[in-house]
Amino acid sequence: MDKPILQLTDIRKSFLAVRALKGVSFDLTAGEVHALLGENGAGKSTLIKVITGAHQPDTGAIQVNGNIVEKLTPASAHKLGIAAIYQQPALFPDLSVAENIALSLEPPKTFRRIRWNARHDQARQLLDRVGAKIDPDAEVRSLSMPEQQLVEIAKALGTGARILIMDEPTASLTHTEVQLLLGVVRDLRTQGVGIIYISHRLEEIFQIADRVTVLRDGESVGTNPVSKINEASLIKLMVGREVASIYPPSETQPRDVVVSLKNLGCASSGVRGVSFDVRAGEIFGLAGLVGAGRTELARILFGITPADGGEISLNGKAIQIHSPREAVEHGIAYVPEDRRRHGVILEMSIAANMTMAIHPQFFPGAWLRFGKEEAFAQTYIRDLQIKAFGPEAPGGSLSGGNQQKVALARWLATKPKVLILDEPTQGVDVGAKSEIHKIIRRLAAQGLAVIMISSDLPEILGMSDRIGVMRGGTVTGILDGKTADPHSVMAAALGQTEGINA
Amino acid sequence: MKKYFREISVAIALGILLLVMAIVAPGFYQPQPLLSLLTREAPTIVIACGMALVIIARQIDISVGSQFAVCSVCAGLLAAKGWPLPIVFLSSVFFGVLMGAVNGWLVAGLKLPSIVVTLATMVTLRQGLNMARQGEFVNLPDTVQWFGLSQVGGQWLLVTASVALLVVMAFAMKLLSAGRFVYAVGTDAEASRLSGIRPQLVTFSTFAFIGALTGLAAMMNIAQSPQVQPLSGTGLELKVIAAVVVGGVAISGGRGNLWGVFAGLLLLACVSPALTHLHVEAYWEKAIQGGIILLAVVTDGLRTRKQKT
Amino acid sequence: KGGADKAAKELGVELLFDGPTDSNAAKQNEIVENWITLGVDAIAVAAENKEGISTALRKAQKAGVKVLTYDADALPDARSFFVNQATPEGIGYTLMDEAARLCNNEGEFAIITATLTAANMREWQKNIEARLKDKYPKMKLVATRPCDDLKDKAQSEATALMSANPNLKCIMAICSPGVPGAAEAVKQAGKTGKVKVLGLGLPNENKRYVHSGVTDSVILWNTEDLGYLAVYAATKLAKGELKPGDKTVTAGKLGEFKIDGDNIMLGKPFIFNKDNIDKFDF
Amino acid sequence: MNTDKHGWKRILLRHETILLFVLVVEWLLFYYFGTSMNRRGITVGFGTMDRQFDILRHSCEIGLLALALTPVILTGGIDLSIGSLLGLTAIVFGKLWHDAHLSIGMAAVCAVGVGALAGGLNATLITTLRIPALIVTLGTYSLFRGLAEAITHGSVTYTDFPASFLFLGQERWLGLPAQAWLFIVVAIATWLLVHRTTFGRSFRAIGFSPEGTRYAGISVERRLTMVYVLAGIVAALAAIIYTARLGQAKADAGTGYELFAITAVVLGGTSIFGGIGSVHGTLLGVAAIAVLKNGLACLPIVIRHNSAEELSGMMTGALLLLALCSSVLPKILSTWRSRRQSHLPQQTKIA
Ligand SMILES: Nc1ncnc2c1ncn2[C@@H]1O[C@H](COP(=O)(O)OP(=O)(O)OP(=O)(O)O)[C@@H](O)[C@H]1O
Ligand SMILES: Nc1ncnc2c1ncn2[C@@H]1O[C@H](COP(=O)(O)OP(=O)(O)OP(=O)(O)O)[C@@H](O)[C@H]1O
Ligand SMILES: [Mg+2]
Ligand SMILES: [Mg+2]
Repeated sequence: MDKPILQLTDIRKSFLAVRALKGVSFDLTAGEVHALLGENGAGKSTLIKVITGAHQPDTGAIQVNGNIVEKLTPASAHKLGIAAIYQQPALFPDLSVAENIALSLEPPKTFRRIRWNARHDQARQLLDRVGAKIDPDAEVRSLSMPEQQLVEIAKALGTGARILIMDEPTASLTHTEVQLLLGVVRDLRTQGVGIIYISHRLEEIFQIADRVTVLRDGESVGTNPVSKINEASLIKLMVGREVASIYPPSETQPRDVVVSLKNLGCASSGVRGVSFDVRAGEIFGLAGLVGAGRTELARILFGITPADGGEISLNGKAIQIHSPREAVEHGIAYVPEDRRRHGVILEMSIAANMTMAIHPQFFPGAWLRFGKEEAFAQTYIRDLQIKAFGPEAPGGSLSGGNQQKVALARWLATKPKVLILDEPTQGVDVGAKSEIHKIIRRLAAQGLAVIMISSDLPEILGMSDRIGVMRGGTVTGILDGKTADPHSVMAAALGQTEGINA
Repeated sequence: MKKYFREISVAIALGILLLVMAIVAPGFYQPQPLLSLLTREAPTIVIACGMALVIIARQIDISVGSQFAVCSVCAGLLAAKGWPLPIVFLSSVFFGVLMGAVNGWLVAGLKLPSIVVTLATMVTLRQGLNMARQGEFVNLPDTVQWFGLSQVGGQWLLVTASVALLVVMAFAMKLLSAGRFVYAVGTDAEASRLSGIRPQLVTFSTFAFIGALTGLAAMMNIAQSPQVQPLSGTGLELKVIAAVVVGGVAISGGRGNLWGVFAGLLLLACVSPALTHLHVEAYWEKAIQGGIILLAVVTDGLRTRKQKT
Repeated sequence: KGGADKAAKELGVELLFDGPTDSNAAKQNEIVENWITLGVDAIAVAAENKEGISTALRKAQKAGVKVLTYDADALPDARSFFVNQATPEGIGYTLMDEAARLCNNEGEFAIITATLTAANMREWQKNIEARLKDKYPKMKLVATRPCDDLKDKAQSEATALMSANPNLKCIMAICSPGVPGAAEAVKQAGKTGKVKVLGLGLPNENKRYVHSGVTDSVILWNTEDLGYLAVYAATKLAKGELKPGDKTVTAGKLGEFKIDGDNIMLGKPFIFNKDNIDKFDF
Repeated sequence: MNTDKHGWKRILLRHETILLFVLVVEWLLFYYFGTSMNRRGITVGFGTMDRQFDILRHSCEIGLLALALTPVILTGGIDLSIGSLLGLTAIVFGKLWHDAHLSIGMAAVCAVGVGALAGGLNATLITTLRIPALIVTLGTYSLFRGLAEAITHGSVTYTDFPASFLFLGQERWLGLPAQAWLFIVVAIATWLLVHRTTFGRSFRAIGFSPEGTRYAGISVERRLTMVYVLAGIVAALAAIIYTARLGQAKADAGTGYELFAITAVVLGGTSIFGGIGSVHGTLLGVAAIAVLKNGLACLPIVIRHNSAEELSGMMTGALLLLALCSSVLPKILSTWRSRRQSHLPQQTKIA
């Protein structure tokens, strides 16, 4: 093979207590598609951000075209011909599509005249290339998630980069859009562009990648040509053990219906006509592709975006939920998806985080009792095996998995009847993940109705008693957890078959 | 159309005010007083352009009033010493840039909150000036007034210069990359860093720029009368911020444009003389100004709320 | 201030002089209270605010400090003497008389004040209005506008006043930045001579307008003498040479002044105009 | 052992501790340079008890406003209108007493009610319309002052309050200036509210992350309303003691106080972004400013140059900048240090 156009040696990077990268080496040659694979939180996005200069590595060397790059910034990376599509779109919601695209295409010359017509045409062309039907003059704010993703892709294509990084570009795209995109990638490869491609969809990797590097817990566990590896061995590399026995088995028999939704909807969040029941002691999994509306549904149940149609009943009684406070009073708990923004308050101590949802019960008369709180926190730290240097440690000093446990503890403290978990193990390392699974099982056994949203298919399949699959803001199928297989879930999620009922 | 809702509604409010004046008190429309009114507002327009930039970049500068006074007095003293006008002019701008750069360094370099930084520099500069001058006026040589032009010529010069600056800046914000950088940084500093913009440099520049404009405005002010009062510019920051906000620039950054600022500024500037013409007692003025500001932000709030639900 | 310094030098006393840059009663109180604890022997105050300052002054008297007021009086029980150069009547009447003289006793005029809340200006204005009612039935006060002690704002306000009231014959500014501000507005409006400007102010700030005929008269109690007299009286008061009930007091080179009750009379406010303004430099 | 040492170091490096140290140094300097003997052999100047009481008396109103602002800023908000509100409530109080012939007590209760209403107006606009507090209170800053001027036509001053009321502002009670007791009570109440109740906890949480707090089932709207209404009430209390101290109620009462109050709060270590801060820090901030201002006025050089007012203003501004810089200094130092460390191994590798 030819000389690598990009070479990383022994890159390390930590965020506070989290060691995201523990010495990763990686290389990319011109005209190849190098896939990067790993579980959630393995460090893929962090590695990408090191390459684009968004993060400064703690140690390690970066070489581009054989030259060592000392201090890489997004601007200098841009000059070196590195472009990236980030996992979270880095777009400006107040600016138009054409403008967003132009901002990264035009060299950052300060006093340059902007040719709006040219920009418009250029945006039009690029969007056509990825097959997106988007008005270049629309404000990005008004676009849907997949549309924003397409804009990101168009933006990266336009730079004419020699090194193109794509971090889960297809996560929210439909099948045809994905095929179109893969075509574009092949095109670029023949033009000699080096592409780093991240995806959780293994079939895509086999379709287009030349080599694949697997990351696990911030370390590289091997680079292999795709031709010499199969799906099973890839998964084994990712997870570090056989996949089979990691989910604790279900032991309980579901009891009475706790919560029941009838035709629930909320126009502003795009959820409509959702109906299902969840029983005490049951884990109800919610599957679907990103953007299917699962989080939105949870937010309706929790009163953040109150429902404007349909009915929620709890233990047979119809209830209205207008705010999170009311939801909490009804015994509904929600462990949100975005841990760092919603789940825990990073600057506050673990103990304070844990008691936040139970202020009125725990502190009668609103008086804080620090001793009681600390003892309380200690019990949860012990019960959930949270690794922290004490109840006073700020939430931000913990690793993702432990933060998740703190968020969980907060809601367990409310003694809820219904527990909604949104991506409970996203970005959580393997050890903590199975601990969280055990905790969830135990809670269900204690008689909670658990709704578990997850994009991790094995997790859904392994944990759920029943699985609801969502697509386009509504439930398209409810499957039995014991009989469901990846194929049937994906089929429902992609909308290929309708109304499979358990 | 929807995109410019705010600008248009301010313009309509201004239109209504002007219409009411045309019907009720046509005496409002006399060329000379109107020209004088615009001339008096010329420095404010210039500073408002800078303030709009700073606020679009999601910062704020409440020290402009003090900067304005410092520039005025320093330039006045130099002029009184007999320095040639162009040099006085440049040094006024230079002092402004200097003060703006200090603010900018503290905000962008040290990442300190701009509202507190500029609060501190506002107090320090103002009190320093008071200490140095003890309220004494600076008397200027006659050559300074109207930059040596005739009065009407000078007035036209100041008005056209300030409006021209506003127009140029409004187009620059739309047509120059630099303008778009400001919007991008104000919308999302992290995202703009990822697209290769240097947010800190942009922030610093907006502060230095507003300083320069303040220096320019100070010159435009001292050209209007033969004396400089060290107290001048007191309360100017609130006036300018109010105009910018009424004109539809979002205090949370990234949104708004200079046309709206222009309309907002004219609206607020017209209120006081309009009340004089309507023979409303002066003690209502502050309450009415406050009411206009609140009305503007409330309609905005109601509108965004409606959009959300 | 100049006069006060001169007197202090002659008498060999130490003089503290302080005043808030902006007119503010609360600040003045703090200054007086500060002086009390500094242990001064006598305090001479130009009251920013009658009731407000009186509290502090009574406290001073209790602490054995001799108190007199000048320029603007406090409540009578809060001080021993008031150096009365110009009572509010004096100022108000003089201003009104002067305005009437300039307008030939008829026509519209407007007032520019510092802030609507400034107490001494309120007092003057009350007297202006009283005089207006009594003596000048053909004159009309059309508006009172505040300028926040800012010359620039006074200029804007004067411009608006002139265009809103086309028959305006005179602008009376009762705060010192207001006079040059109004004058500049009149000059720019090209109404020099048509709209008369008068007001309270300092000669140096107004010379060029008086010379060019924009401003007609600037009225001021002779501050130099006022300060001189105040310091003399205060010193004598502290030394016990001046007691309540005295009928006269001598103040160095200025000679003897009459005492009317507890008012030490300096005489009428001084009117500067084209003829005499160059003789003063302050 | 190890953690103990760590704890000590933390306390020593705490903003409040440093500020306390600054305050003590400041005080001692003024005591030394600002005290003297006058001709009659009486100690005068900064070092007298009277002086200290004056400082206390003069700081009460701004101190109250600063206390009211502390919870507001802890939630990440700001209230520019409290100075104007002080003026408005002073007028309402004076007018009700003078013109409506209410008793002092009733008038005070009504004034506090108006303060609460005004705070409620701020809160409603901020929470229901989601308008930034800075903008809302910029509007009400003009509005409240304007109303005060409109009610009085700018010129009416309410005076001749009964001596029993003036006692509150001008006399001593149990050895301290009477209004200081009110200040102390409010200070203790605020301290307890912020540091010892779940309310204070949620203010901080809102300051750190309003969304996160909402997701914890806490009603952010209610907490914010509480904070702004309390600020309004405390502003009204400040208006009452202001009136009692000066013996008059006038529309310009409290002009510019909001800036002093904000300065004191920020100087006291409360982050303008919310979440971080303390009531005792605010009290130290108020004290530091008051001592600086009064102390400078006792220094002979300053007196001779007649610039105590300006100089203290300038130094307060400078102190504020210094406090801000000191808060980021450790961060800058540590990133600088870590950058150096991270560069070293990299270079050796290349070599
Ligand atoms: N800014 C940050 N601050 C603190 N921790 C972070 C930050 N960014 C990432 N991390 C942590 O670093 C680890 C690696 O995260 P990264 O986003 O690189 O994973 P990933 O492999 O891209 O996962 P995914 O498949 O979910 O995108 C995670 O534990 C994450 O919580
Ligand atoms: N605040 C919002 N305003 C408008 N649309 C939104 C908003 N948040 C999400 N959406 C849109 O609603 C749809 C559902 O998003 P949601 O986050 O509920 O998906 P999800 O199935 O939970 O996916 P994820 O796997 O990310 O949790 C998406 O199309 C998204 O673009
Ligand atoms: Mg990632
Ligand atoms: Mg989701």
